[in-house]
Amino acid sequence: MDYSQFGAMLPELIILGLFLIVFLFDTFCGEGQKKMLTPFTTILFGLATVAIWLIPSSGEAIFGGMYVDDTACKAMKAILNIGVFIVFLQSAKWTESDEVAIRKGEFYELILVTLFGMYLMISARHFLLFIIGLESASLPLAALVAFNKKHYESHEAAVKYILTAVFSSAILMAGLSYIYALSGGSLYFGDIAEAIASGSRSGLLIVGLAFLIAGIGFKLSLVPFHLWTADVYQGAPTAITSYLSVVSKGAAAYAFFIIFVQVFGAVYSDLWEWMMYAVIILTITVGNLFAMRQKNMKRFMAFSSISQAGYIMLGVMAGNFGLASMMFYIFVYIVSNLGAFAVISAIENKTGKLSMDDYDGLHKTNPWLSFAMTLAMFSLAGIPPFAGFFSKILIFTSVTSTGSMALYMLVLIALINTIISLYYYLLVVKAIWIKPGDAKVEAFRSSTGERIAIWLCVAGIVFFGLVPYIYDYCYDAVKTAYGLLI
Amino acid sequence: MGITLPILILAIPFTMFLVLGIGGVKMPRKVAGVIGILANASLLAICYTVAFRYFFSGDTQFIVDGVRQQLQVFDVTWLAFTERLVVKIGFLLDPICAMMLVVISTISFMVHLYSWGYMEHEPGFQRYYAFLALFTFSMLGLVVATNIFQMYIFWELVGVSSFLLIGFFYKLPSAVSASKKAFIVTRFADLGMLLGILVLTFYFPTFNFIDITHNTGNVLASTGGATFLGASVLTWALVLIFTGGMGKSAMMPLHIWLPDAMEGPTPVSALIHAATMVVAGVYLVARMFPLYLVEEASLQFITWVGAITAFYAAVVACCQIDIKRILAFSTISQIAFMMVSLGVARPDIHEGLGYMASMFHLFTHAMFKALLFLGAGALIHAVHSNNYTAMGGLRKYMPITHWTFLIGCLAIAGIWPFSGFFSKDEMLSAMFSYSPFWGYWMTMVAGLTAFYMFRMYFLVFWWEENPHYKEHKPHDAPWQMSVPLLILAAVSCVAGFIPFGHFVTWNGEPYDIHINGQVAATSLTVAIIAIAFAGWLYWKKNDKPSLMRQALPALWTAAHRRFYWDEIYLFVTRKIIFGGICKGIAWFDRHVIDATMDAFASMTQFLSVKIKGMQSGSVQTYVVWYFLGALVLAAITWICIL
Amino acid sequence: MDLSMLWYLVPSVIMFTAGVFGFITRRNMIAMLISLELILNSADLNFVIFNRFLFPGQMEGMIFTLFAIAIAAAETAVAIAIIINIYRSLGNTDINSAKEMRH
Amino acid sequence: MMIGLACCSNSNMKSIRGVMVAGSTVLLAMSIWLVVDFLGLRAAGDASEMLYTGSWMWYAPLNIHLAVGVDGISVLMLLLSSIIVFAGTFASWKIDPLPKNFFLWFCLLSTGVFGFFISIDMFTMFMFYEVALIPMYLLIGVWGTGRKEYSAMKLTLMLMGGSAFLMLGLLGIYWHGTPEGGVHTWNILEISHNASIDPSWQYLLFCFTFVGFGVLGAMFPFHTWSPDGHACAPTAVSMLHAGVLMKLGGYGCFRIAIFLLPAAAQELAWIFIILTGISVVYGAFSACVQTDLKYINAYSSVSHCGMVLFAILMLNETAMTGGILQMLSHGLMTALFFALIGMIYGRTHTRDIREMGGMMQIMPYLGVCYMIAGFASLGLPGLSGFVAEMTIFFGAFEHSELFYRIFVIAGTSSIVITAVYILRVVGKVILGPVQNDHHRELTDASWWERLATVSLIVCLAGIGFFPNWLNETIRTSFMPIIDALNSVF
Repeated sequence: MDYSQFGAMLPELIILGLFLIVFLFDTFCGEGQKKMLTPFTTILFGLATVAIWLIPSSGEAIFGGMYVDDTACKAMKAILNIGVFIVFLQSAKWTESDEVAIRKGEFYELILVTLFGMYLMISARHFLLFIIGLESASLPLAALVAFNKKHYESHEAAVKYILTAVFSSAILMAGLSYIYALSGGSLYFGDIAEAIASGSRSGLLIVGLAFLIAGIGFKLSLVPFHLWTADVYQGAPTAITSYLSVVSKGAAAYAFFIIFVQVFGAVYSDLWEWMMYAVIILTITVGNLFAMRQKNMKRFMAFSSISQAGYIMLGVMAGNFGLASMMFYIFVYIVSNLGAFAVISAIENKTGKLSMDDYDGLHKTNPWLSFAMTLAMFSLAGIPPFAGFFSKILIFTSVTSTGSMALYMLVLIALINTIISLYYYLLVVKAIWIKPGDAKVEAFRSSTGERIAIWLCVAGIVFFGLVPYIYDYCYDAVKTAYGLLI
Repeated sequence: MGITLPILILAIPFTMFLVLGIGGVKMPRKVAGVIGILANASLLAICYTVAFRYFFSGDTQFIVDGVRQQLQVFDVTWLAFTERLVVKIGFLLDPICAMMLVVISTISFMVHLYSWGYMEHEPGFQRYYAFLALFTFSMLGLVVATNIFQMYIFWELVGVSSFLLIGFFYKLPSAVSASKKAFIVTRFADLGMLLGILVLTFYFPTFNFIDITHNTGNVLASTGGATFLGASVLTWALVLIFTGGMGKSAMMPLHIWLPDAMEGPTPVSALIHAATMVVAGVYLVARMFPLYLVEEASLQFITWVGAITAFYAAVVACCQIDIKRILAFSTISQIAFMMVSLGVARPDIHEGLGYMASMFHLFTHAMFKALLFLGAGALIHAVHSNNYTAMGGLRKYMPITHWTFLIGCLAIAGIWPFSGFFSKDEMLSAMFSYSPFWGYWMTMVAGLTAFYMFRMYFLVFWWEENPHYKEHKPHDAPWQMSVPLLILAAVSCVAGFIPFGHFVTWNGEPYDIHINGQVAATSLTVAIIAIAFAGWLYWKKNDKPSLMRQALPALWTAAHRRFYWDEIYLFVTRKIIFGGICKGIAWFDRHVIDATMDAFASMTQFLSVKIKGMQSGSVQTYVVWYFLGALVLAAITWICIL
Repeated sequence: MDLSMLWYLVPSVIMFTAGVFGFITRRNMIAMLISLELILNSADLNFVIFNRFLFPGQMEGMIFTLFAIAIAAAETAVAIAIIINIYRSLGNTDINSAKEMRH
Repeated sequence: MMIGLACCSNSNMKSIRGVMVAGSTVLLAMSIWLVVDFLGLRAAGDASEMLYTGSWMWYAPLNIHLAVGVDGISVLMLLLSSIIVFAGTFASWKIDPLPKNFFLWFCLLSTGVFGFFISIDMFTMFMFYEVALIPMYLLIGVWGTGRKEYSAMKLTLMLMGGSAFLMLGLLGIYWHGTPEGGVHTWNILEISHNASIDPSWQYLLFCFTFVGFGVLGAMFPFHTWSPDGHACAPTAVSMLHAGVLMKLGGYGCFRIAIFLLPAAAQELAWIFIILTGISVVYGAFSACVQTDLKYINAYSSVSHCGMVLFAILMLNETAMTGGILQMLSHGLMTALFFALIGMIYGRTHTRDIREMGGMMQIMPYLGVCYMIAGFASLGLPGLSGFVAEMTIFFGAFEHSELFYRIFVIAGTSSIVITAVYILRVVGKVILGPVQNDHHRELTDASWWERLATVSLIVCLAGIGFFPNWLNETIRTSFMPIIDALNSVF
């Protein structure tokens, strides 16, 4: 075999290289340069992001089709990179805090490894590769969740995470084994797709599909596979929470789409459409219902992210057109959610306050943070002229494109749910702007990294709805990769 | 004729309204008064010119071989609903219009002059004149209306100006409530009128009076014999339109606002609630008379309403204490008189004598009723009370008022040679020739009229002197107030000799009027008996009245309380509409509809609390959910698919 | 005598259910981890069986199984590490004591 | 288009009053200029459906354009909005706290309104619609009075609920609006030309869109947000909301629901006629027993806006024209009402009519203005309300079926009830003896308040005296819709 094939997986190589550099730097640099690590990594990663965004995708399938790097995958990776970059920025302050400072190298390395795993998930066209990617994306996260040694919550979150994660991967593999039974002996996506298309609708297949949904739905935290989410988000360090809530979700969503549309597309309408139908409705609704009551901001964001995942999954119901909208939605979701998390972590790093009640009258002391938070909330709630509005409408449009009445009803339910979500997002706005009384958070100046992160997110929220650049990018990527959409 | 004068007729009062209304606050009251009076003088001149030209010039555009023409001097589009339903503002000149121009401008001028003395010391003098101007404008616009919609527009405007003038003393709650009552009752009647117009134009889409009254046949045809709840739609339309008239002219059962309207300044009562606005209903019917002729039933309705009202009002007037109220009820009954005589007018009975007669009475009544009101104003001005109990034996103190008032009473009682005699005689003869029953009925009413007028007259001017004249001595009013009295008295004396039939008839063809001796004799005797009876009772202070009162206490109180109409209305509005419907709906809104909306919210909250057990915090329950979820998903699909 | 595929699948199913049951019922985290291993292994077993009986010509299932075993090992390692952390801070490995965050 | 730019620049302004005043004045001037120019073009014989049309591709894959254009109706609506923004700026002269943010959100709100009226692309229309909705939450929540948090939340959520249905309806129209193989479009005109939505879908979509807009039009039973919302909102916001925002509902109803779905409109109008007919009478009756000035006015708004939808649903030219006239008249009138109530409240610090009285003696100017507004509201000739209501009644009564005519009669009865509750307030608060002695030293209107009120009164009287040019402008603009309706049968 010729090793030139590796050249085709350039994004992975870049991340891997970055990982090595950071690792070596972290290992061999003296105490003096330690503090350089954060800006060093962040800047390098920023460059990597730009690079991945710019370099054209090879578009070829290598290792006998185990791995492809088509335009869509690359676009997705680029979007994820942006997320990670913002996470790095906003966590810069936190990594300097004395309990983390010594171990911050590990933080970056683990994040990079998981990112690498996600790349594999995205590009995998063979279940073995996919599983490897999935696991390498989820196992290091357990370590990251446990990163706050001093905090008990961190440990509890970690144990909850690891146990459920292993359970779900076990279920996933069990499901895979059933699929394998029907696959005609191959684990390549393409072969399985043919086998399924020609094969019969056996109970084995159904159970296999259900387990697959469960297995990947775990990472997307779809209801009822979501229960770990809230606890883990609450316990994990805020940087990790934001990472979990956006980046790993995005990757999983993309992989989910690839697997179900490309592999099981043949049995969409008669088998898993209805499974997803139920799951999506449950996800959106239950997520909203839980979010209504939350007082702890991180937990609140956890449930909101659950219902957002439901909206993301709408894209799965709409074919390739849905994929484009879904990628755009993920991008917007990344900027909005990270914007919110940037504010939360800024306040937490400064004052350690996490309860929504602490945000009362925030605008009196920190007008800019309040402004950013408000925009983020509006965008998450899908209110024009912010990006969230456009992403929501685009995904709804794509879902209704098939014109089946059932999907119209699905959209209607989703729309009605937006009312509930608007309610609890407005609760935050209310706390910030309307609640009487003096501010509980004193005025402070947030660190450079956080400020840059917030600015990036606000810019994304404001501009990338009004300017359709990103959407066109995703659309073209998907179009060149998988052909005509509408 | 040129359009200058007609336009001026509308323009002058409106400009006055704007000038006095906006600039009035700044200008001293003298200036405002002078401006108002001068403007009205010019208005008077113009109106007379127009009227006299119409009647006497003999110009072919006014009269063609003896038949008086209807002439649209101008007619400009104001608002186009559809191609055929176009609202225009115009000036229709015909006999009744010309007559009304004379009446309105005369009385208005008198009142302006009178008010200068009467209202001199009231605050808001300028505002008062502005409102008077507004009223004059609207009333003129009403009478010159070329189409029913223009009439409706100005109908509303007179309503609002009457509202403003009744509520002139806006600090008094009584005045405010009276004005509200007046506006709302008439508004309710106007709703009827609007509906009538809607129905009429739905079948025969035009507003123009001339089109309507000259093509009555087509109107009837256009309805195609459609009926609604038993009556033909045309009858409905006409009766509904007449409802508007009932409201303005205070026919039963919509009369209740007029007595309270006496809360307004007395000159206003003279102008609006005696002479001009309240006869708008009569004018409306007269205006559309040819159409009413088509529907016998509608005329019947008018007759009945008029007759009942006339009697009711006369009876009530006998038992009032407040002299303005007495006059108000007498106004109601007199207008009812006109209504009846319109109702009994038929072309085949003396060429529609009733029509001419009612217009004649409208004219004379305007004069002597204005006279009476202004006289009453003078009295009130002198003794600062509305009740005859505060008066008595005033003839020595205020001679001018006394004599003019007497003339007014004689006129309204229908004593020869005063104007009332002639007009009333025409009306009665019309009624007799239509049906003796109505004839006798209305004669009786005429007798009652004579009685209550002279009851008031004697109680005010004879009876016995009120003790507190000692401390402050009543005296005649200043010249601004006396002059109008004298003028009007003079008119009331001579107006009867006008050959009215030459001017105003239902179809424009003039004819001579002749006294029907038998009718005249009857009514005259009845009147004289009534007056004598009144004199016997009230000439000198005695206890006969109180004895009578004790004889029939129930009747007296009932009549005194106007047979409890107000109470009934209060019950309906307060209890049923406000307490029942409105409160009910408001309650429904808050506790049913709004509650449902809130229920959605609280339901969601409730759910979110209910399902919180799912998030128990223990990994194993999580996994149970997880696993069962996957299995259930699979199971359901399996059951559904295979 | 040669056994049909069913005879091999039965133990794997038993392992699977036993694993799930154990994971749900046992209170000790280590025990839970062991039951997890059972589930994983049953999945691996499936792969092998299907590969052996259905697609004798190919090796995909076998190879997948090898990787899966490695992954399972890694998972166990991480899990053990975290459980040790918990043990440090709680003094026991009872899953019920890790219920701080809820609702 | 110019207006759009104008208010965009406006919305970025920092809120030194001067800037704000300048902005709104420029806005007013521009819209007046626009109206004049528009009439000029029409007079010059430019008979195209929309003028000043422009279209820029936005989201190419979905064929979403930023398409703008105006016809007679939208021009008038723009004029109305700019007048009210102008008056509202003066009415909220002394807003605090955070005047900057207030005016910022206020401008965002007006941006939404203007954008809505000028856009002829369903997507942008919907976007501006929501842009106009959301600032309400903060405006009421932060600067409001009373149970502001509850009311703001309720208002926002109910309106969002409405727009949820609306969104679905629009999506349906988008996907079914073009014949097979055609490129899907959001452009209203193109869709109406295609006229390819099959009836079975039209019925569903009509219900969705009409309910969606109806919620904003305060249609029974979706009106309950309006009393609380108006009662708690600050003056300028009540003005803009009742004056303009509620009109978006009516505007959308005919511009989208009826124009694009004529068959369904013909079939299903009766359902909504019943609902709106109810809300006309219902609102009037429940206004009779309220004791809070703003509640009274809010319920009367329910009644009047019900009248608007009622007229539009009659689907004949005259009635629809009347509906638009009613929009204009009610917009100005209710804005005037809220401005006055705000001024009175600012002085007396109560809105309870039982605690007020004899304002005429204390602040004659405001008293007179209030009476004028009242007369406009109860339809006095010479003011705009009369024109609008009469056009509606006569137009609606043209309807060929007795059923509808009966409803018209029910509707007409509202003019009496209106008189009742208006006079109730006027008699209690404005006239009569002074209720509360330390109201005596209160001052009359200041110059900016006079400016705000006069500008509105002049417009009211203007429409009342010379209605016909408006009438013509609107009538001609309805032609396409009428044609669409006739083309069905």
